Amino acid sequence: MKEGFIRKFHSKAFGRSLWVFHTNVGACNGCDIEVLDVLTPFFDVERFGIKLVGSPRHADVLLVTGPVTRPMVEPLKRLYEAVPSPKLVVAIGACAVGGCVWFDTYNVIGGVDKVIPVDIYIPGCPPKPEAIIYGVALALGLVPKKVGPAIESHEIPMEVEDILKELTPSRPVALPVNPDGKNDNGKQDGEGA
Amino acid sequence: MIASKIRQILIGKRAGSVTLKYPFEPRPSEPGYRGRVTVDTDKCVGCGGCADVCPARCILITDVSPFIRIIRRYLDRCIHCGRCEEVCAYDALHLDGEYELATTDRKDLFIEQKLFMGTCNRCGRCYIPPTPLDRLMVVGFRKDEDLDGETI
Amino acid sequence: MVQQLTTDTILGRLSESIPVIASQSPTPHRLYIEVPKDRVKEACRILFEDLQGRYTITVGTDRRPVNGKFEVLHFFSFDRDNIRMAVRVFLDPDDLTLESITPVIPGAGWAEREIQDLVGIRVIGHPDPRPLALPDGFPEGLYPLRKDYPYNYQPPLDEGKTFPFKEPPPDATVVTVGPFFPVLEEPSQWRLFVDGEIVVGCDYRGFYNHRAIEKLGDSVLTYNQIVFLAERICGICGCVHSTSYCQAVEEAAGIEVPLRARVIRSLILELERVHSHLLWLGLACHIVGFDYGFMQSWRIREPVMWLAEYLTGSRKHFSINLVGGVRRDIVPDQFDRILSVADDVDRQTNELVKAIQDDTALIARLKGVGIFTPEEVRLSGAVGPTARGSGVAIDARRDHPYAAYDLLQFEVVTHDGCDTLARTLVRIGEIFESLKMIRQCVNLLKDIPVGDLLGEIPEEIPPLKDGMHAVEAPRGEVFHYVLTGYENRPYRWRVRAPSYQNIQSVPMMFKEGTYLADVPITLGSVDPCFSCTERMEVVDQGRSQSYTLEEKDLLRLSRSKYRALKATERK
Amino acid sequence: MLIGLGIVHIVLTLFAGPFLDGFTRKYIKANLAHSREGPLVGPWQTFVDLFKLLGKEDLFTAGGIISLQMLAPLVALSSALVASLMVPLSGIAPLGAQSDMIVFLYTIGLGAVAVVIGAMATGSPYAYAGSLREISLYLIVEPVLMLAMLGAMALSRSLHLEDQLRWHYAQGFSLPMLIGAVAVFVALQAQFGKLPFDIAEAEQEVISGPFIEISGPRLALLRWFFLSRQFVFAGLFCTVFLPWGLTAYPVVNLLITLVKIFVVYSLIGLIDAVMPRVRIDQALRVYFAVLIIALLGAVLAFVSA
Amino acid sequence: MENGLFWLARTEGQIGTGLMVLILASVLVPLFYRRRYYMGPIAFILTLIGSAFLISSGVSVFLQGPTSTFHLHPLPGLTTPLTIGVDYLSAVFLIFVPAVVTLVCLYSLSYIENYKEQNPARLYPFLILLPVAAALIVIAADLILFLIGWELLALITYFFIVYRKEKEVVRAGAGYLLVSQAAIVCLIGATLILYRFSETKNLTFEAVGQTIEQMGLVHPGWLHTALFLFLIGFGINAGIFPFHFWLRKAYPSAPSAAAGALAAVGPKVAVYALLRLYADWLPVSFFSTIWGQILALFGGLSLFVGAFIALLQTDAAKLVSCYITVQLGYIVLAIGAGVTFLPISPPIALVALTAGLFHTVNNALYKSLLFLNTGALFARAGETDLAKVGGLMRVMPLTGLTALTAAVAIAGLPPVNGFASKWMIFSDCLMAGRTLPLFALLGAIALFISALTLASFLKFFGSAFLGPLMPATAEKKDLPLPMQVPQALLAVACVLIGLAPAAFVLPLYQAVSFLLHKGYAPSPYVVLGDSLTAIRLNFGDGIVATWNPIPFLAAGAVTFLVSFGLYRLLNPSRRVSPVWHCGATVSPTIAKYHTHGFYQPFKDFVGFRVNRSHARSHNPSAYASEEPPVRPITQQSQPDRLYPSVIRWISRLYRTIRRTRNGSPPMVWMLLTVSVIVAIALYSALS
Repeated sequence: MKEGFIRKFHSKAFGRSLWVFHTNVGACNGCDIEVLDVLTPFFDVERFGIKLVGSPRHADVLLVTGPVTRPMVEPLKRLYEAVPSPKLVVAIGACAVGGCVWFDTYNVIGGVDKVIPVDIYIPGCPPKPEAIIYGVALALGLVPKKVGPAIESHEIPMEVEDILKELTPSRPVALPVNPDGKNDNGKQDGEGA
Repeated sequence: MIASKIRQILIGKRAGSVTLKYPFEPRPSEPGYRGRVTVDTDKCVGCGGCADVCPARCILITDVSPFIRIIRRYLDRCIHCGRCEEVCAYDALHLDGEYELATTDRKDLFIEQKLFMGTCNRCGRCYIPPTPLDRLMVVGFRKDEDLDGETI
Repeated sequence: MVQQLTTDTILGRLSESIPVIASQSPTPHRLYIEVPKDRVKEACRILFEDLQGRYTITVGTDRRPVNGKFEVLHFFSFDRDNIRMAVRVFLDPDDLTLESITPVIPGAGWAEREIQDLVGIRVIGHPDPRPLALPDGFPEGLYPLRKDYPYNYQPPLDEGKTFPFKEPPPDATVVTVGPFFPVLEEPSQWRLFVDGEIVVGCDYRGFYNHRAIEKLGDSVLTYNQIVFLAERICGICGCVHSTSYCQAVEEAAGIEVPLRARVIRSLILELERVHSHLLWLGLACHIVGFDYGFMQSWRIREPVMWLAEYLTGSRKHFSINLVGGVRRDIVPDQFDRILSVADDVDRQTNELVKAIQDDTALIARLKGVGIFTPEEVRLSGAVGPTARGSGVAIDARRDHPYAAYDLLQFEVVTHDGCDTLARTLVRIGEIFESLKMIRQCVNLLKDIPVGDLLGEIPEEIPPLKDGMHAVEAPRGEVFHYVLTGYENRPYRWRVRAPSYQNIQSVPMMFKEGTYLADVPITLGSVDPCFSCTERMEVVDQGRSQSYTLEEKDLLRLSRSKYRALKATERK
Repeated sequence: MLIGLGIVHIVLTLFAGPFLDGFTRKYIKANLAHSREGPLVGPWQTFVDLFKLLGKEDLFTAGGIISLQMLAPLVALSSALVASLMVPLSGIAPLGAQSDMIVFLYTIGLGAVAVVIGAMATGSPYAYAGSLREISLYLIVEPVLMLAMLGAMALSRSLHLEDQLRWHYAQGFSLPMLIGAVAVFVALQAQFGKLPFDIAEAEQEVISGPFIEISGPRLALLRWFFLSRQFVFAGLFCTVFLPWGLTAYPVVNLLITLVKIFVVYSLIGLIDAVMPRVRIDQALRVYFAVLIIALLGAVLAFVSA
Repeated sequence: MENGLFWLARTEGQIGTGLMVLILASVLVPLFYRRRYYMGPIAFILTLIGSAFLISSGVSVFLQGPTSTFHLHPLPGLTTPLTIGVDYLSAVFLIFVPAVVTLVCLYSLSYIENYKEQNPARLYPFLILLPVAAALIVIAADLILFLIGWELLALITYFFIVYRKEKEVVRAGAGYLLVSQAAIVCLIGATLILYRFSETKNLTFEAVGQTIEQMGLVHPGWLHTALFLFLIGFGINAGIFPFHFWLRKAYPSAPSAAAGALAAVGPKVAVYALLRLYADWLPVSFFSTIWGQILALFGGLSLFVGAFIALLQTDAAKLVSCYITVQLGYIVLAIGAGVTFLPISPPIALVALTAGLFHTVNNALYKSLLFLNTGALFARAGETDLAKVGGLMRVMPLTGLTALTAAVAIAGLPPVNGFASKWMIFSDCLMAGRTLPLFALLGAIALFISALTLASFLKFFGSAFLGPLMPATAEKKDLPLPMQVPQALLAVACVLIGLAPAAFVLPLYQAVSFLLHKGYAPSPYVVLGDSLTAIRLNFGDGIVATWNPIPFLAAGAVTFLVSFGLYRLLNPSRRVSPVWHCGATVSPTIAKYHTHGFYQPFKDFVGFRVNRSHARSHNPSAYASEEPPVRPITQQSQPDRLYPSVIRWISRLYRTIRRTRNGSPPMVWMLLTVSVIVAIALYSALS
């Protein structure tokens, strides 16, 4: 009885009080200011019991902004270890989700999920404070998820199908069309989406 | 000191609670806000103009064969600058005011299009026959660059 | 004092004692002088001490594909006479050494360490030649700035090497204000040597969010793509970087920007200054524990963000600039909203400042903290409110007018308190000045006909042209240097954010008797933006030929689209 | 009867502390000063925080001494609860007959020492900096409380808190007691750890001082210790220094004292909402002045006794 | 003499045999200087036997009542016989002094190994002689034997200090010798004055009492000079305010074990002397109020000065020696209050004297325990400087626990014995303050200083035992058993006395009231309450202050269970993770919080140092390389910065005195002869 009842009651309490630790692992502090903006009177996340704390030991949610630059990989891993166990990681901004404009330069690892497991992704550069609140509400289970993958493909006439069969060798002859000179058949680093 | 404290409390009191009831009531973004990227796949001809101009390089175009072109848009890296919308000659791309894009899985922010590229019999450039009927009739090759890199 | 300067009086003064090899002066406000390698320190000393020039930045470039040499440029600016100049030196690849100018100009400490790290030019006589920008354990001999270094190669780091921090004084405790600190918005590591509560020394290891922006900017992106990259150097002052970059390219390519675009640029810049200073006021109060000030100043600031979203389509990264002009027009029925927001912010800020001004508890935390004398401003090359707080009246808007600032009437707010309180008052004064300027811009826009927003872009931007330009960001003067290149890509692009000089001056502010509790507020008073400081530059002609089926047509197609840009408001 | 009163005291301290803290956080700090909504669950927010912390994982620091880290919060909370048993909230204190003013002062001191030793056991330099600031402040603030109670002792000829309360109620208004009350009220701001003097756990300077390495249930206990210590100090102030409105029935006295405590909490919450944090040396100077006032009160009490 | 066995049953017999065994042991032990291994255990066994006899004699005094004084053969050329008398007060000292010294002897069995280059034969004999000297002083019933005891004690202390043959240790020893001989000279001077003015030319304590009574009427001037000389003599030995400076140099240079034994004997026996002087000999009259207030003032000042000097120390041994002055300040304050109120209101006086005596016993226990802990630091970390030592609790957990108990005891926190005695002193002073406001002020100072003691010993415990473990001491193993057992026993003794204070206070009250055999002494059960554990002070108008540990601990246990229940409510999982340095990795030597930085804002505030000129602003990397050297901070903050003018004058005087002796024996003997000549001249002038 003790386990079931109190633990269930505790998970409800967990929903009502989330202590947040915000870290910037290389961002341009656009998203950091939006994270701080979320605490200010107009958006006031203290309604959900969300409070910014100073030490990772007190944190439940890790708000990570910025593409993980190489010097920040070790500190981020240490930070992830320093947070007590029922914890959430929220990646905020295009940098944290995918690595933004500099996802593949020599000093940037790319998205945060290459270093620590991420639970919620909030894209946008920077995401509006409302978008961040929406992400947190999604974590709290208050709102449904609105986006989904879209795979579109035109139907191909039959005769072109069979022409294709003997034409395409085992490995498709692909010619890079995107400007950054990346040969698509060579793995697009980090893009195994 | 006491006077300034009282004045501060009055400012706080007069402003009253300004908090918006956001997650419980919808809050539309300002008109002209560049939010989610939506692709109208019927209008898109696969010309690659958006891929050329995207600063975040998150639109990748692959020609699997002379007939099939795959356009992959990694919108998790998109910086919502709106350049692709401006450059798209066929108005296939639009950034609407939708900003609630939080997801639990990164694959939700990925759009892949697979286009059948018929060829224009006059200039040989590829285009997609507008109606399904036209597509049925079109047969033919589009002469790509030969493999030593010399363009047509 | 120094008499009225022009480009040729400077050239004359220099050539008296130094054999000047070559000099160009494309416009009366620009001067490039080439000097032999061993006289560089002498030249810089004359410019810095005799002619009272202000040191701006040092740029190292690998010009081997062009003329087989390395090039180093020391930039100086004479604010009183609206002149910017550069001392150019060519070094041949086998003997890559240069005499350091840091003993003469302390502000050049970081710039020279950066060249040493990334271009591989060994600087002799530098007081503190530790690595600056690259991650610990970066392999020796590999210099990302070189041509042969691909932009996305990540060499393996050896774990053993750590950053060589300074030794603390014998009986002081070391407190690491490490990468993750609740007060610093960005990661940077300060090691404070503390005796109990008194700070007796500090050491800085920064460049954690060094995202190799410029290396990206040159090898992959075209001119117009870099505008959006430049904007994302700093989250708060994004538009400043993109405007400064566009103006540098326009100056190099000789593009003439229409008046309406210039006025819109000034208006958006001033809007950004208002929201940045209100943000800083809130953050400073938060650092001092005064959460009331944090909440109220950000409550006042929120309408400014909504206005920006309404005008430009995004709260922070406005993406309003393109090389040659602006993308969106500000149409007459948007004017009344601008004016009403400006009046609201003006009234509420006045009210809040009057309430905070004589709050003795807050004043006690700001007064006499982080003393920074005018002499130290000159030595460290600090800019912006940090300099104006110590009575040094330098402001790029007035000294080197750009965009529409020559048409606007405003006065530069200075304060000679030399401490955090003075810097706070300067920033608050600047908020009111910016609001006045926004109203003047709206009036200007009323009587300028709605017309073309983009200047005439030449078919091919001439290669190897120098372009340097600066914009007064909320934190100080942002400086961009562009060397145009081939294939619609810049050959060399260097960004110097104001925090680059201001952060170097923070250790000077820890005077005797500074308390540990004063460190965050002193650091905050400089309003550091570490992400601006740590972009990265490279030029790479890039043999990775990008081939599109009909690249030329695409370009022509999209360029016609430029012209057909819909000036009217979006639906 | 005393056992029952003891249980009431412990339950009251454990539950009134967080409730009053939640109340000031929502209605005074959020709604009044920061003009924002504040927690939806209202005054119960502190409870929810504490309850959530109880369920979290408990992290011990590898570099420190595990046993002391484990014991510190437990000893701290128990010392605060024992101190609450000595305060005559309803005119009679469960441990009133067995202890006096000096025992009360030292029990509170025991709590502070437990926190400091627990913080130092973790070995983090921030924990050292935070706990040393707390001790430095304790060295200046504790004499203020002691001198004010000295005055009360001189007047009522006994060290027992109950006798002091009864004497003041009987004698009514007296100048030394008023001076003592003013000094203790200013000292309350530091003993509460509320903003102008929350130097020990300043988040921006020493990353929440002694709390930095403590997580999960031990953090809940430590937070509960500070909350119940606040309630005990407020209780002491309201009973010994504002003794008016006592009646014969203990239950009525208890309610009156709770109302007085509520008023004191909201006053201190208001000061906390609009004040910036003061540096440690400025705090010492402020409290030296308050010390002089308390000394004046004590001397006056001795002269007039 | 009756036959052997019956002789042993009586107190005199036990004392005699005890002393005989110890003296024989001190002669026997050095014979084993060749075989070091056997010397330790033999010395310990003999000390144990001797002390057992002394302790049993003390206990039998409490059972059979005080012995009558009996005379030994007078020394040649002296008319007064050497008399011995053991009453309750001396019994108290006879019980705890030998016990502590035995434990220290057990401790030094393995502690001596740390001093490889010295032969233990130079330590054990004096360690064995220490209880003999103390017993001699305590059982003496006439001034001559009394002075012989003091001389023996001074010599033993000197030989303890110069155990290590380093240069500055010898100079410290010479310094101590000079100071102790000055004390002896004062005592001799006072005895001569009393001898001169006593009709019966007899120096037994009863005769001294009568002479003092007569002198009070006839020659008050000479009486006050004699009392003043006595005060200086005992003050120097006790180490209270004006004479405290030698303590900080002498005790730290002695080996910690020896210093522990000394701390439990030297100053405590001086307290016995003060009690004997002011409570026993001085008749209860107007004089006792004057001298009581002087004593209380000296106590208060030594409290204040000792605590502030200790605040600046970063060395463990120096810190603990500074606190001898502070603890003696408490005792002398209590005795002063007692003596002052003897004529005014006996209950307050007797409670004060009992509090002083009780604090003496407690202090002896935890002070020696602290010195033993400092010894443990020296044994494992090689030095006692707190700045270079850290995290030792992980290496030696039991010593850490005992150090924590000692720190809590000296700071006076509730459950432990320090609190009981301090509580009695404070409540007595505050209650006494209502008639004489001076004592209220001194009580307030005492309360504040006890908070300062708490701060200093948190510094001691926090720096040495907590915090990151220094790599040098990381792989050391725990202390050997003979070092751990005495520390554990002393700690357990402290806690036991703390739990049942009344059981220990009642006999002390009886001892003190016996001193006033002339005056009226209210029954202990009225003044102190009747229960075995609770103390309820009642100075005539109702119970004024109460300290009852049992309900306090019961409530503590209940609340501890409540909080443990809360902790286990949702049985949290546990994990150990590294210290959080804001994401960076920092080596422990750097991460240790430097001891000099402890309470720095408080020290600055108290030291009126507003502009700290010695810390230079850090010039940035860009500046030229000539970086001015930053003087190490510890050198600048000398204690004399606290009240500059007075201390500078005293230290200048001290330096001139120090120049007079350069540690060579002829200089010392020359000084001794001069002092003897002065004494004889004084005698002849007076007679």
